[in-house]
Amino acid sequence: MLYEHLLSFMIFTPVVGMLIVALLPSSQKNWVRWSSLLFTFLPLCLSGILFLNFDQALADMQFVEKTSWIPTFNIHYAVGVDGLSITLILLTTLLSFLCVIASWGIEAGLKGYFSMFLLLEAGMLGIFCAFDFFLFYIFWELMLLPMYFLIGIWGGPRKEYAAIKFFLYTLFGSVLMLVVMLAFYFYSDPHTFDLIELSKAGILKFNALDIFGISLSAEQFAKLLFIFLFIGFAIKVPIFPFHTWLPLAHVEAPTPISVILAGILLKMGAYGLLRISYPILPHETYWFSDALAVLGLVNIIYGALCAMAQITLPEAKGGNDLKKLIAYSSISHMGYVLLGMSVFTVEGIHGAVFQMFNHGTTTAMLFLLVGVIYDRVHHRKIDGFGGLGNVVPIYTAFVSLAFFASLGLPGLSSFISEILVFLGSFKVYPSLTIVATLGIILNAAFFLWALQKIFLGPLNPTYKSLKDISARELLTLAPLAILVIVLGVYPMPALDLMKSSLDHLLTLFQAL
Amino acid sequence: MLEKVLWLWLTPLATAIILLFLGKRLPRRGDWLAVMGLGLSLTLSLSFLLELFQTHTFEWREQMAWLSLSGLSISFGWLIDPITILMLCVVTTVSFLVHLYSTEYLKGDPNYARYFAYLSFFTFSMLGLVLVDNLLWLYIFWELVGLASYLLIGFWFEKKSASDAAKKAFLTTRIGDMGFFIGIMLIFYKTGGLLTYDDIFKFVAQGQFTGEFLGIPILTLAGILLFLGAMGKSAQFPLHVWLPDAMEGPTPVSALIHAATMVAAGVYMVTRLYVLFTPEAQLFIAYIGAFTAFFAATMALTHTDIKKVLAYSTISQLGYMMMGLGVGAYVAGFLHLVTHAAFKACLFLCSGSVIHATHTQDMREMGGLKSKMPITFWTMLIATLSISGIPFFSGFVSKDLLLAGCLSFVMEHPEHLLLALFAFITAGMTAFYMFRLLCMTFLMPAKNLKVIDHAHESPWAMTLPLCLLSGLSFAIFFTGSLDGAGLLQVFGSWHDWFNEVILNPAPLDEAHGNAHGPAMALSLILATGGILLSYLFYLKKPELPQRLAQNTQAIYQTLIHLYWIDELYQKIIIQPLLKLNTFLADRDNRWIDQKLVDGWKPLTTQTSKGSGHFDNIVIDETLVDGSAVVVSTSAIQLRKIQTGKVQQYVLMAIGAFCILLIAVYFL
Amino acid sequence: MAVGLSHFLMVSGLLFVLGIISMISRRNMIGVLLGIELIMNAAGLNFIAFSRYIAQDLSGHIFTLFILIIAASEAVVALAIVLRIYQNRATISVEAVGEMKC
Amino acid sequence: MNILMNLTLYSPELILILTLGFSFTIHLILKNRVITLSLVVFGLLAAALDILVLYAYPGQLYFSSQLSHDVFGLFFKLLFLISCLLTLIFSYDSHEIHPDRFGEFTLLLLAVTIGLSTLVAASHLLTLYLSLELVSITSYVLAGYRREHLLSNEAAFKYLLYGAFASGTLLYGLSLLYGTTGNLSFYSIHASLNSAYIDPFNLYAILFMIFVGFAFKMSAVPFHMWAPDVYQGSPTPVAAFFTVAPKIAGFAIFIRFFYLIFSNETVVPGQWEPLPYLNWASVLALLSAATMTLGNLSALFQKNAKRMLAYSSIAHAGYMMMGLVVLNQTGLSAILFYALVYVCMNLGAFFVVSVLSNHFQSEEISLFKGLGWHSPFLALCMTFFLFSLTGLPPLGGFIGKVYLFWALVSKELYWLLWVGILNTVISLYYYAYIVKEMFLERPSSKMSLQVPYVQQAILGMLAFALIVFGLYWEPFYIWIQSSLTFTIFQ
Repeated sequence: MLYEHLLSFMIFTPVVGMLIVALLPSSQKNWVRWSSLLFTFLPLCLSGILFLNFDQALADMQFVEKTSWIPTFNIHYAVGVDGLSITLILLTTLLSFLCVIASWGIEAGLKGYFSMFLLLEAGMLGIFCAFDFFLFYIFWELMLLPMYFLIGIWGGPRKEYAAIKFFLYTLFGSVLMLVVMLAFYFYSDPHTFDLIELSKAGILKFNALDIFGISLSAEQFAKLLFIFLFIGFAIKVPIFPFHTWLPLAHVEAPTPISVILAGILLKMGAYGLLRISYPILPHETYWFSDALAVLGLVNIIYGALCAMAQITLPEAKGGNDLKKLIAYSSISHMGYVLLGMSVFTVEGIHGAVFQMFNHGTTTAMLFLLVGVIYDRVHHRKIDGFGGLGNVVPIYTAFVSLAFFASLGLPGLSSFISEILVFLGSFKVYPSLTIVATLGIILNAAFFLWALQKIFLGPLNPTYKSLKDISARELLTLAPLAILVIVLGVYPMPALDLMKSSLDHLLTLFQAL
Repeated sequence: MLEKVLWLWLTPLATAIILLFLGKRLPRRGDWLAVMGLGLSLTLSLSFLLELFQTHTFEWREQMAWLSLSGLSISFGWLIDPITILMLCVVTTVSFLVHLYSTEYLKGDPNYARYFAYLSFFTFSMLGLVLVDNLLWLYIFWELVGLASYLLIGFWFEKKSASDAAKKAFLTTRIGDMGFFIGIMLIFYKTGGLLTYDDIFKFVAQGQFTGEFLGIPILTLAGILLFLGAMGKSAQFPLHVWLPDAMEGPTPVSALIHAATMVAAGVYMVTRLYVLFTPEAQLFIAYIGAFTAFFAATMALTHTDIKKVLAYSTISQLGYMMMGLGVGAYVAGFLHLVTHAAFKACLFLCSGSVIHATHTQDMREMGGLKSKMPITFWTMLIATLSISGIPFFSGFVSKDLLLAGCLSFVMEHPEHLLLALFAFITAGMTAFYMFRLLCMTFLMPAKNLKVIDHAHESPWAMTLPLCLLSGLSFAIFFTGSLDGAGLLQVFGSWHDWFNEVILNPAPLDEAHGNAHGPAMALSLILATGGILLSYLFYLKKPELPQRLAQNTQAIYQTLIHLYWIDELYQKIIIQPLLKLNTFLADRDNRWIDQKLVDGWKPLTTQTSKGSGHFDNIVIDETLVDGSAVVVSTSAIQLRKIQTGKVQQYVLMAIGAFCILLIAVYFL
Repeated sequence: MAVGLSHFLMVSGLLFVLGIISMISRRNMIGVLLGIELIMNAAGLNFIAFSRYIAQDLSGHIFTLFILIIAASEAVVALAIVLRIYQNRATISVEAVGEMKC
Repeated sequence: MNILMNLTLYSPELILILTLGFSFTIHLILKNRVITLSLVVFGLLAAALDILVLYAYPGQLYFSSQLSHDVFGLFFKLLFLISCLLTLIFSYDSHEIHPDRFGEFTLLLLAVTIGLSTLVAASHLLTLYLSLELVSITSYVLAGYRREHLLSNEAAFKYLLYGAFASGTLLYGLSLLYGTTGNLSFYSIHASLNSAYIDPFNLYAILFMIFVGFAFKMSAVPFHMWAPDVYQGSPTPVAAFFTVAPKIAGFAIFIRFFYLIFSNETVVPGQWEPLPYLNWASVLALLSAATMTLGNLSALFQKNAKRMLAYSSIAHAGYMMMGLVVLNQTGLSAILFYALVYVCMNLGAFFVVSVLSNHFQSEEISLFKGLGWHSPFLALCMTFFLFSLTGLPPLGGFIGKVYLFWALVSKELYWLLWVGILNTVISLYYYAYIVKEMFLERPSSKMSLQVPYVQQAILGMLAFALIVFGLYWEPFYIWIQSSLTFTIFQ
């Protein structure tokens, strides 16, 4: 029973939790907190069981549950897990659990907050488990609503703008995805939403047709669909021209939500590309790979430069915000993922998926850390600190660890993934990769600069008696720190999980 | 064997971790733990050295799987051969002595335990760098020593200059590291996924490493790229700017990291990967090295900060080593690394001792310390003699070999005369500025009595390392005989193997022998000249330098300002970069965000109007500007057809009806 | 000249157009209502004519009867509404009702 | 066919007529709203039950082929009954409906419902016209129900004038159709259209004239202009009813009329083709695009919630018209499904406005500010309605749109799909704006909204229905697919 429906249990436990939390009296704040903790802990345990029972040698979906849902439309409730998704599932359950701990201090609208949070977790887990496109889409959107409220209600001063922007952007992306979904269904024979069925050769056959008076051949139409799908996912990643929602949303969201946003939501775009675009439209993916590589490069460099500008720009011009710096650095780091994905080499793709995981852990740490300091001093101005290193040594140590992990210091997990990405992409795009390595320097530059501004130099007397990290905060940070270090020294536990599936994915491209 | 290696290597890591977490609770904050740990490492490395002396050959390797994907496997492996053993000894010796020295030097510092943790961590990383057998791991430890250097330079981070220096060091070396990394990628790509030294060497030896990129043979390119890493780490021109600034760190750190070990990692790397460097790449190395040697020496001439002078001297000496490697005298280059480690560490520690006593780094404040600090003076004198290349001292042995190598190379390729010119002039300058330093610090009459008054000899924990290191500055330890053959024998087996794999073994030995005599003579003359000159300038006629400076104001200012290189970098790299950032971020906010992509901005502002945040002007402006114009303007315009007059509605309906009809008619 | 279908149709078309014109041009509500009546009667005329000439049965006539009934009831409701407007605004100008717009 | 059978097949309407008369009389006598309401509710439920019973009867024509009995009509009749029932419950304590005149109100509303029910069953031009006028004329009165209220007067007058114009044009078109074919029954007209050649332009002219009448009911551009003003001026529950029932009836009669008269069923089951020389699908596509775009754009910056929802309902008409463009079973069942969902979400949204309007005597959007903090349940329901209107999963509106889009994809009409998608995105903005006001803003003052439990329950049920439609719509879709059978005259 448990093993057969493991994934369903995992996805729907938070939903049950949401209902329970919603029914608790709002005066019992601690009950709400503890039950939320429980209902994020249970999925964590379930994902642990999943991890232990996961067969690394299999490339296909495991723990599959597939039952007919809407027979007239051939929609299935189909969930399963493979090497591509398992790391992200683990990341999701872990971060959700940690974020509940990090949300302990929230007072206003506690019940609503945790209900939304649990719904969000269910949505995220659903996305990573679903392999029916329709189900995937439902979860994809399901996650949007709680996110909107979480940013919009519990966010910072410009929360409304941030929330609506996030919402509009993502909705725009997802309606494009909807078109592609319907087109896949229509052009597949037999009609199906099953991603695995769709990826089989010969199922999808496109026709030539006219759109707006422009006649498209079948191949061009497939490319058009790919681009639609790509934009849908690109907005989530976010890829360069579609990124402007991100700094704002990250900055305005409350800390735990920023963590989820950066740690998990950004991965969904890349995951979607790998799960849907790659296997189903391999030729189009291949056709697009040059552009993807360039976009990856742009993300890397552009994100890094914008992050650096956070240090140089005064506050009035929208700079000087630590959280924004981290947000932009996320853009830069997701660039590595894109770069790795754009080359169909073993190193590249493993690097990309591993980078997704690593970015999840490091950036989660970063946002949690910003939250820690924000809780104490109620601002995030990079200029507003100075010399905290001796006042809050443990905090400093964690920040340094997170910063160094983000800038790809060897021995920490991001390094492995970045190096894999580079080794992979160098084979295909040597010159481009060389330019991309600039990103490493730029990343180092702004992270170190920020580190210096905040922790080094003469002590700002205002913060003479700043409190160091509390036990609860330590609890949220330590697991991530351990992951960062352990996987940095020995990455195989994570890479082993994804190996078979990614190799299988690559076989699709070997003939191209 | 593996256990021994692991003990040797991981003990410093273990102590680092223990000190980091528990340091504050241990008695004496755990410094003894660090010292003892290093002692263990030192003992083990010395035992390897002993074994090496007995057997003359030593080779041990061990590999374990680390990262394996289908079609790609990167292993972690150790490789111990004579060169490794020597490096191990250098690192552990200096590190041990520096640990010991630091127990006094940093006494009472609030972050005493952390200091030792960093120091041990550095030692661990440096040992790792030396021990590993593959390029990727070399890069990993390469970066980790960089991190340790960052942490230690910025140890007194409350000083802004220190934190600036730390950042600068990390970033500057990282620029070089990018070259290194690209080189690794290139090799990885060309060899089809090989990263282990041996595999790559074999691949190269089989002549498979071919191809061109932009007209440059790939192998040369790879060599130059790898060397870029060495340029960063070993502070070669033009990436040398970080090293003088790095003197902001505690002096023992400067001795360990920025004189003896880490900065020599570049030299080690080039030596280790010597097979990969084609003659063209070697020439590049030689020129960079020679120029750096000369260039840094000139800057050392005028500086008055005792540590900075030593820093420039370090850069200069590293340039020497590089030049040696470039001209094919790799044994000499590497030997110079070893001897330099000893005397330069000694010099730094001496300067540390002086600073500890006088609380200043400005040599103009010092003088007359000889009587106050005799041990420091004598040890420093020995080290200075050694670096100046005076016979019977270690510096003489290695430098002589280097210069001979250079000379023989130039004799063979006269078009590269510049190399020899740089090398020999530098030799003279080295002697001059080192003695200048010695004179200004110890021998000249005291200038600032306050400084002198409370100066005193340092305690034993500081002087003992001085004595040991100055002892190691005697030639005897490196040669066994005066011609330096003793150590060369150690290299024997390695040497032969080297010659086998190098495609065109440079038949240096013979030419080397010929060049030996003239080189020795010339260098001795120059060194003596330099010493005498400094004697003249600083003891005989102390007003001379002043006058000279005034007469050659242009040169003097250039030197004082270090050729304005920092300013240049600021102007051409950093400022444009910052401008670009600002521009992009602004663009991100303004253009893309508000105008291009953010079609929704006007909508949002429009609604915010309700909440009273934005006034009409803002809305109008954004409405007119953004691409959202399409949506929001048309929205507002479209609404106007709803006039409220029902008869107009009907009229419009009739109009639309007619239009439809006409449209259909013409279809 | 015999009166044929086309004549009926012309008259009805004319009535329809006149009805529309009076509907959209009169400022007085009663005038507008008259326009409505014209339109309906135009259609009624059509029905009768078609019934006579095309269908050759009584269905069109019956339809016209119903149209008359509807027209009457519509007029009742319309007058009631106009009356209400007059009571509230003391005017029956069409211009008076135009508050809701955009 | 005997008279008894005719009456049986017309029994739901008869029940409504009886209810109408009885309840009005009782109200005149007793002046007790509770009793009147319960009587009407009872009558409506009985009618609904009757409809369920009628499902057992095979499709046939009755009343001398004036009306047709088929599941298609029954489906819509059920929707109208539900709309009417809910509207009545919410108008019970609406401040806009004077208690003393509640009897009149029920009378009018029931009359409209009867008209609508007859309309969707009409298979003869005369019934079509009569029932349409029954709906229209009573609607004018309903719109002007608040006699003393200026806007209500205005709404009534505008409705009347525009309605008269539309039905006049329709009538003229019907007369021409009659003249062209010599018949009044749909089936005969179809037969004669198929047998004889008619100049397509003439046919187009006739078609458009008739279309004016239907488009007026559907509030499709360019015949939509009355809608915002009328909806805004009418009492809120009435507006809720107007945006739902007549609009859907417009679609229903459009489908029946055009499919029975202007198209042929092809060999592929569930697939129709327009008459060979008519290509009104592309015209409809244009109008559909125009309708939704105009509706959404106009709704963007509205301050009045009712007016905003009015425009949004125009946009939704545009969405549903996408289904009309696609001439097959897929497109039509998409419309029907959307209609089903639309009833729930649009009524729900209007009812929430109505509840607020009862409390504040106004319908400004700013009243929603902080609703989520003092009346979470109301706000939550509203959120469901609004997000469903936007078309977000897992709510019914999403599935409705998916079916509409799917219909377009299956016809490869990508440009229209593209328009639909852009509109969806635009519409999010104003829907989410209300959500933002409800949750993201804090209430300006402490207050509590008292909402009767019945109304709460209804709102909750509507919201729940939307979730059901969004998560397990299979049975409903099957029901709808089977509802797409028209009686074919032999």
